[in-house]
Amino acid sequence: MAKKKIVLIIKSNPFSWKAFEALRQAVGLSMGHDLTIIFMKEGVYTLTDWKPQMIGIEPLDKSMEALGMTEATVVAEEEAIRERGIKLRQWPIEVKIRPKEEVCELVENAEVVITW
Amino acid sequence: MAKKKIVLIIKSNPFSWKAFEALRQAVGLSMGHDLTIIFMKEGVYTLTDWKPQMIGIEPLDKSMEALGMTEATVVAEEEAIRERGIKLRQWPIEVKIRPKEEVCELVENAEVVITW
Amino acid sequence: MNLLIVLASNPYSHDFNTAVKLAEASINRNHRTSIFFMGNGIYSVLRPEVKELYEKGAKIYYCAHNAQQRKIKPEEWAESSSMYGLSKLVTEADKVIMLD
Amino acid sequence: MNLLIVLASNPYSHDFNTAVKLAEASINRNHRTSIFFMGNGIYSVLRPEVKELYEKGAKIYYCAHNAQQRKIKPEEWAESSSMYGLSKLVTEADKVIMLD
Amino acid sequence: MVNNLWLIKRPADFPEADMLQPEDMIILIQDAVIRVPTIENWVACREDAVARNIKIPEDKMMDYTDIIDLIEKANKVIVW
Amino acid sequence: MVNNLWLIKRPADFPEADMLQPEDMIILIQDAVIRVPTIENWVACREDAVARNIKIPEDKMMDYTDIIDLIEKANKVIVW
Repeated sequence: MAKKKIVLIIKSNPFSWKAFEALRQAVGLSMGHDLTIIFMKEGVYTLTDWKPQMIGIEPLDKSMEALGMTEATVVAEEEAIRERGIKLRQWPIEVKIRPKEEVCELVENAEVVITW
Repeated sequence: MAKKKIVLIIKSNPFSWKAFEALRQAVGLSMGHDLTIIFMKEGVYTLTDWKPQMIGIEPLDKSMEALGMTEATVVAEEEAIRERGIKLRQWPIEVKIRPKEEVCELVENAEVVITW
Repeated sequence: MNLLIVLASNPYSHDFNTAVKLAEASINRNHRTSIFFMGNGIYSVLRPEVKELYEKGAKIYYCAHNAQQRKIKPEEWAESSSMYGLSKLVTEADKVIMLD
Repeated sequence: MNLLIVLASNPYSHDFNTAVKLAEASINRNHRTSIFFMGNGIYSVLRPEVKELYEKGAKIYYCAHNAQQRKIKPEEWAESSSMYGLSKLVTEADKVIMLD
Repeated sequence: MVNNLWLIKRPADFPEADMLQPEDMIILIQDAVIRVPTIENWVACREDAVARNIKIPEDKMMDYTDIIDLIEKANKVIVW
Repeated sequence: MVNNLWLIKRPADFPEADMLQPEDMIILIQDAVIRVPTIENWVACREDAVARNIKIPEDKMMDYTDIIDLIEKANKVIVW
């Protein structure tokens, strides 16, 4: 069966196991689908230089590395980053900063939307 | 050892298993302690005529009945009820409506405070 | 339709109730209905409501990695799967409902 | 002091991390340290961090009713208790920290 | 015809206006039924509203079967 | 001497002013470290702040051992 255009949104609960599970799921979905991962709202904190292991959470690096080897696209909402005054760290995959308007378009054009 | 003055506060997550567990805990604590249960903030919804079983949660009646047979006091914050425009149902134990000021005093005078 | 519900939510949560009620209604409309349990959702695979859904015709899958990590042993009617397995289920599904 | 931590929170939550770190620090200061697991907190009694706390000297209790309801079988070093048992632990405790 | 079907779980936690298309529809479920929105195109899950003793106009309530029928007809489902 | 020791878990979710006594103290833990309060008598859990990459003045940070020492000295602990 055909590939699907999937948008996976991480919008809540930064610094938790949710981020870890969401990215593990993203790696799985990137196999066989046209996947875009969007970080918005509180979710943009996921992309900062935080230390999951200090609070008992597995690091995200392995999933991010795996995503870097796929066709998946990673997008962060420009407004969400600006409002929170935060700085993103370097990840093993390019993070594209896009305005809210483009994020909305990506959601509208997706066939499947998964939110975390 | 001596009885303690315990205040158990239910302030969040109405309509969930938390309310059920909190009241089950309250029944246990009422044996051996001087217990006051305070409903405030969103927690006051717990005292309305809701139907836990419709959303897969065990009813609270058994715990409320058990509390009615103990010396425990049940207090609901007047302001929290007024702000939400809600009506409390009849429970097997008297619910005392008290202004915020008195609620604060109860918290201040407690030896142990448990929040839900 | 072919409906896929993915449950990653905490045990004894509103999402569990929503998942069960939606799955029931979907089965009653004769839709192909699957539930995939992952993350903290794995604990809910032990609940009797899930077995009932299976008996009514729902397909039950779970992430074996999460089950092992959380020391949960689902019964044999639940199908051991993975994130790759989930990806294939998404391919087949007409609608996906993600609860977490 | 005699410190009692009550954990009723979801598994894999911030509260679990807070409970473990506070208990560790409390043990290191030679305080009598107990953790009581109830409600959704019962799932966390299976985590290896809890066994380590037990081995360092913490007392581990759990609500038997919640464990049975959630089909969780704690290891034998964890002590089966009840809400009445919790009430007695509160009597003995100098400080109670409720996490849910 | 429904374009995107939004399942809203928390009170007053709506997707921003830019995300909603004219043909989209909102279903309030779980605790979202506590606060009724000011926008037009919404309905509420009947069981979630009745269980919480929240009064909602009869024509704004939907059974799970109705919701499943909407899910079938929608372009896609987004849980918020 | 600390009267009540408040452990605050969520950003900007503080007990109302009427509840705080002059000798009370607030410790920000978990996600509460994300938003620093405007009131005076607060500190933050060091690990929770550093793990989240939140910059907090050194004299406002406390290790778990410091927190346990405060818990010992406080009249009672209230988790909010």
